[in-house]
Amino acid sequence: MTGAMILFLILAGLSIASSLLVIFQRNVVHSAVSLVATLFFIAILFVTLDAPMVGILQVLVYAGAIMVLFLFVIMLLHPGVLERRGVLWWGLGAVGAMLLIFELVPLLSESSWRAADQAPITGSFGSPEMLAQSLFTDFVLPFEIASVLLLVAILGAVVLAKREI
Amino acid sequence: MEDLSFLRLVPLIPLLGAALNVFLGMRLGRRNAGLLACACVAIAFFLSLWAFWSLPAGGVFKDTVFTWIESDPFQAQLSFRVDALTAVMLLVVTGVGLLIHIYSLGYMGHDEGMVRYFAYLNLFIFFMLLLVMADNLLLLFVGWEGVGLCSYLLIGFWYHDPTNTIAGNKAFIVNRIGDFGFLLGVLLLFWEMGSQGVWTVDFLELERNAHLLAPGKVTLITLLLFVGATGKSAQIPLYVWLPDAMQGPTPVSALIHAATMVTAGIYMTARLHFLFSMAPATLAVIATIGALTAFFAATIGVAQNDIKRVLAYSTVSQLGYMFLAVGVGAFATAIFHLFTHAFFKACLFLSAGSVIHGLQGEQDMRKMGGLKSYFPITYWTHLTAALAISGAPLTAGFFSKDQILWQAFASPAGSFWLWLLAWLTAGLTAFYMFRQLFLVFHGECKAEGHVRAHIHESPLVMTVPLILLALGSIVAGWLGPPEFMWESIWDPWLQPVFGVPEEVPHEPMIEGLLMVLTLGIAALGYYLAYVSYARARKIPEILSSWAGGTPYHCLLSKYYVDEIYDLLLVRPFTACSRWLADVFDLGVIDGAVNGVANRVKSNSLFWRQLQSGNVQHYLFGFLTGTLLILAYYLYR
Amino acid sequence: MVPLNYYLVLSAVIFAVGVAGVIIRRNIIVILMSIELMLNAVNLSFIAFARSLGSMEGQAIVFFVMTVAAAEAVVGLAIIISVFRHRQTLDPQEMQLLKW
Amino acid sequence: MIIELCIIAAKAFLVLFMVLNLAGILGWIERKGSALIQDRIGANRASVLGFAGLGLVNTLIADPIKFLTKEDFVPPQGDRLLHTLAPCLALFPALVTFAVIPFGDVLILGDRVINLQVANLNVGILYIFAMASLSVYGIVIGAWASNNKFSLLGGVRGSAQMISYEIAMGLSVIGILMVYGTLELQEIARAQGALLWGWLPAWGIFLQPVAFLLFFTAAVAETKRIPFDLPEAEPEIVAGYHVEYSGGKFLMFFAGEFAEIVTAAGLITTLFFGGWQVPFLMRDGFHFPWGGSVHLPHLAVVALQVGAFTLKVIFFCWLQILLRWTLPRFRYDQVMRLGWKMLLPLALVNVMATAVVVVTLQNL
Repeated sequence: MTGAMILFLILAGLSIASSLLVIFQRNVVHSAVSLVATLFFIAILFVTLDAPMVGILQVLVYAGAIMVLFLFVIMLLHPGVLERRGVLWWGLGAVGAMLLIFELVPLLSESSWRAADQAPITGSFGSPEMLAQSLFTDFVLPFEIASVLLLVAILGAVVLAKREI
Repeated sequence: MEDLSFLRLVPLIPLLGAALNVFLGMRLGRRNAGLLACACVAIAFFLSLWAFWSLPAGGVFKDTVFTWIESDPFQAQLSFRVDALTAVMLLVVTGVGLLIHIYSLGYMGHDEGMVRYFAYLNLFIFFMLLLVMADNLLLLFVGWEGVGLCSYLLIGFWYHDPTNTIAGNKAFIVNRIGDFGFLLGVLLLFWEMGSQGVWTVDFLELERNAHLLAPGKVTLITLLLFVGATGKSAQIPLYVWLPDAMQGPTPVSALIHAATMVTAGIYMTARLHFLFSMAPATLAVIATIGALTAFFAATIGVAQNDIKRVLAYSTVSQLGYMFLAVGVGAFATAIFHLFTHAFFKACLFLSAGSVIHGLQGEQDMRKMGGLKSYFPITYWTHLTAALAISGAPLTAGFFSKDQILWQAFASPAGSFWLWLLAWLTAGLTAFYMFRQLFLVFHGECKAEGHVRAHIHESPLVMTVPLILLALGSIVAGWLGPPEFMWESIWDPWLQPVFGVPEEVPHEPMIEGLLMVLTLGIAALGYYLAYVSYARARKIPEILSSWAGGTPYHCLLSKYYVDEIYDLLLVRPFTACSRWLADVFDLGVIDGAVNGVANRVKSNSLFWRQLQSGNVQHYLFGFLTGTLLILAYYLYR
Repeated sequence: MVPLNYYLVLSAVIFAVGVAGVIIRRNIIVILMSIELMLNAVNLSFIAFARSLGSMEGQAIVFFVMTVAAAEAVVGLAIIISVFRHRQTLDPQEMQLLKW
Repeated sequence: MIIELCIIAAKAFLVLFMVLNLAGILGWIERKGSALIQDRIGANRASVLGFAGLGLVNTLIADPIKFLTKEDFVPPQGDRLLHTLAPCLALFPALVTFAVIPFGDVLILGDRVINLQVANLNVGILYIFAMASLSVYGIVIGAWASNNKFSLLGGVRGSAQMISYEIAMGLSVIGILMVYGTLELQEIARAQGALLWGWLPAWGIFLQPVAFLLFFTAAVAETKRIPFDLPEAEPEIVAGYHVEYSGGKFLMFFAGEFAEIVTAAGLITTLFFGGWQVPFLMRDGFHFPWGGSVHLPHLAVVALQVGAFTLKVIFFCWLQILLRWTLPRFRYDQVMRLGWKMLLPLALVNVMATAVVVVTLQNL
């Protein structure tokens, strides 16, 4: 049991627990807060995997912007009624998810890869410079397309949500 | 054989004119559209003249545009060719066509659809040129169908009147019957040639390899081709469309249904003369049908009252003459009559048109009369053309018709009976032409008052073409006189195409005698017409009530041929179609389609329940599929 | 020294939780959140692979996934707002006009 | 190893101590300052031995006691868990942000080199933005958990305002990043020790004046203080998101706000005013551009640097308080318009212009 392993297990437990909270809490705001926690834990997992830049972006973009938007919408709509819950679908969803886990886990663990940090890396792995290098050379076209996608999303959101344009 | 790349311009310029008129005509205005069409035909005419003048005796010009169909080993070129025969046809089509275009400027000047009219007319010239300049049978067929289309469009030009569109339909459908035979002939020829290892439709190649065909096959092929010719050139039994085609504008009748298109059948047989010469049985059939048609149509023409219908039956009759000439193997003579006929028949139609124009659309001859003083120029041109068609000495018809009669009598394929029919027809021709002349221009004017007030001679733009055509009706014949008068330049000109004709023994005595006999019967016809219609007006009434009026009504009703066709062909066919439409189509075909559709629908009604509109159901389906795929990977 | 498998299994578990959320919940906002959970699970395996292979490409792809997730969330929430405005509900089972 | 951890713990303690105390002091300064501006005495009861100037000490102790002994009230229809969580979420980001702000150059003790910064992250400035973006949760969750329409309105206003100004703030910093070519704040601070044309310190304010204005505006907006205090705007929505808070929880919101002021001041100092740099002070003493030089011992240099940093931070704290009592409050639509239609386009233009200049200079 190394320190890294302990850290991983703690983070894994926390993120699974908080993700379960996301789906099992009847209150939407509680779900959202749990999701923020999950995202935060996953961001820390990113940092432990030598991806500090992506981890920071995870907090900045996901937790800091997207989830705030969710909360904003929840507060804006302020749905008073708690959701109804169907037993049938609850059971189907649970069984389906369990089956998915039981099928995915053997598939993922019988593979030949073993250690997550086996590849030799330089100290700057995962730094902003490295990520930028990758984004602005190999992925420059997807990068530009992503910017267009965001623009379209902004326009679409304005058109959809505004009462009168 | 020489390459001459401007040849393609001859048909293409009228096509361009048609396209311009279709797309821009409304903006150009009616007058400019007409002038544009005339200019296009004029250019085509001068190009044809140039080709004609530069064509050496026996020479052939050729212009290959591109390879149209390529299917190894078969190749069809889109190419034009001009030889002596085509040159003559070119001049007829573009020359007469030009005059009629100019005439139309006046005749159609007040018509709403003038732009459309000139577009059609130019399109017709294009297809006709395609037909006569085609280098192979397929291209000829394209032109053949194209002129049929234009004929249909122009017969039904005033489409507001249902009778016109019905007449157009009739022309088109009757032509389809002929075209079907023609197409079968072409395909059979192609197939038979191909089975001999020669995959071609090119005229030159066909001529070179015609000897490979078995005689029986040739007879069949030529008979089928002749079926096409009877359709297009209005011979028994398919002549019925031509009189109805008179519903179109008169210049159209002159151009398409007298001077050019209807002669396509003659042209085709002349173009394929090498095949027809190989099939004496077919030639006998052609000669018989030609002579019968000539006589038969002339008898109908005697009793008609519509000024244009008389001319229409006259056309059928004259076409019969041409086929008679073809049938006795005298192709050059047939083309000669075609040539002269183009002038005087166009002239007759146009002067009739001039009268109709002046009388504001009146076509019934019984309501005319005494128009000589109102229409001085029209009268004289009509008289000239009538003399020419009747075979008055030294006019065009005199020479060409005489030659046909002589060939029918003297050529090896000819016989006395053929000559007799043709001779009687000559008399009838003179009779009905002068009957028309006297009814229209002599006697008292029987037009209604308000019409009479507006009678006027046609403008220059119409009379000048009339005068030119009248001149042609006289001069055109001087090219090919009988041997004993002066030397013909017609036969030597066409000799390279048709080859040296079989030697018909020249017997000036008999020839002269026949000529005198012909002139005699023509004079008799003239005299009878004069007596009946210019002096004693009783005779027609006596004749028409003779034998209880049966013969007269029989003639007036065109021997009831339309009614017979209707009873024998149209009604059974319609009944059959009706049964197919009402019982077979609705019950079997629609039943099958509807049955399949109903089965699909009832199935869909069940399965579409799956599409509940609930996103979560879909997602669950998605999840199930994913699980199954994963399970496959896990447990395979 | 955490084996790559551990990260992948963790990713699979979080993904399955997201799937369960999408099917179980009757609130369309939570369903959207569950989708974000799934995206994050996938991101986690991308990052783990990137570390394991020593290649930056996995991280670059995560960057794009985040972009797409942001766009998706924005448009999705806008749609939710306009649906709620018309139908006063967030229950996806009541939004089923688009059916046979 | 133990020593390393101790040093880090010591640095963290020092920073937290400074920040929290400064926050407390600022509470008193604000009262006295507002009184000065409004021509009244203000906070005159907490004097020590009749000397009002020492009320500062008094307030530092008395205020927390007062807050903590008050009733902790949770609205009956509210969400108890989230109601408690919210103030923590408000305070936490403000405190951890200071971790990456350098308050001095390296301190050399024997052969041990101590970087005067709690944590040196290579994503430094992004870390600050990430934490700042989390601070919005305190407002939003607190507002929602209170189950009060005024607090809900405040929460909605606050979340929209903070997200909007975060964008302008982030974009205005891009210029600085391009000029100095790094995300690490310590590197940025060091780079500002250079001299332009031999005499002008290469501070951010000189290189990026527009960015400074934008950043300062956005930072004030992020702290939700007048003229941007729409989330709490007393005349309209009573006290906005913390209308239902009292006692210790309110103290946390209160302290969080002042901690944010300190953090903002620290950031402004670091990015635009040289951080711990004293003009012309090198590691071995002063080197003046006009030729003279004064040699100083290492400890003196470090002391000067830390002192300069503290002074600058206090100055910007004071400036923010001055602003709060000088300017009137915006209307909400004006806030949004300023953020989206003024700051954001200006920041974009600034980024473009900076990029052009940087590329041009590189190619010279």
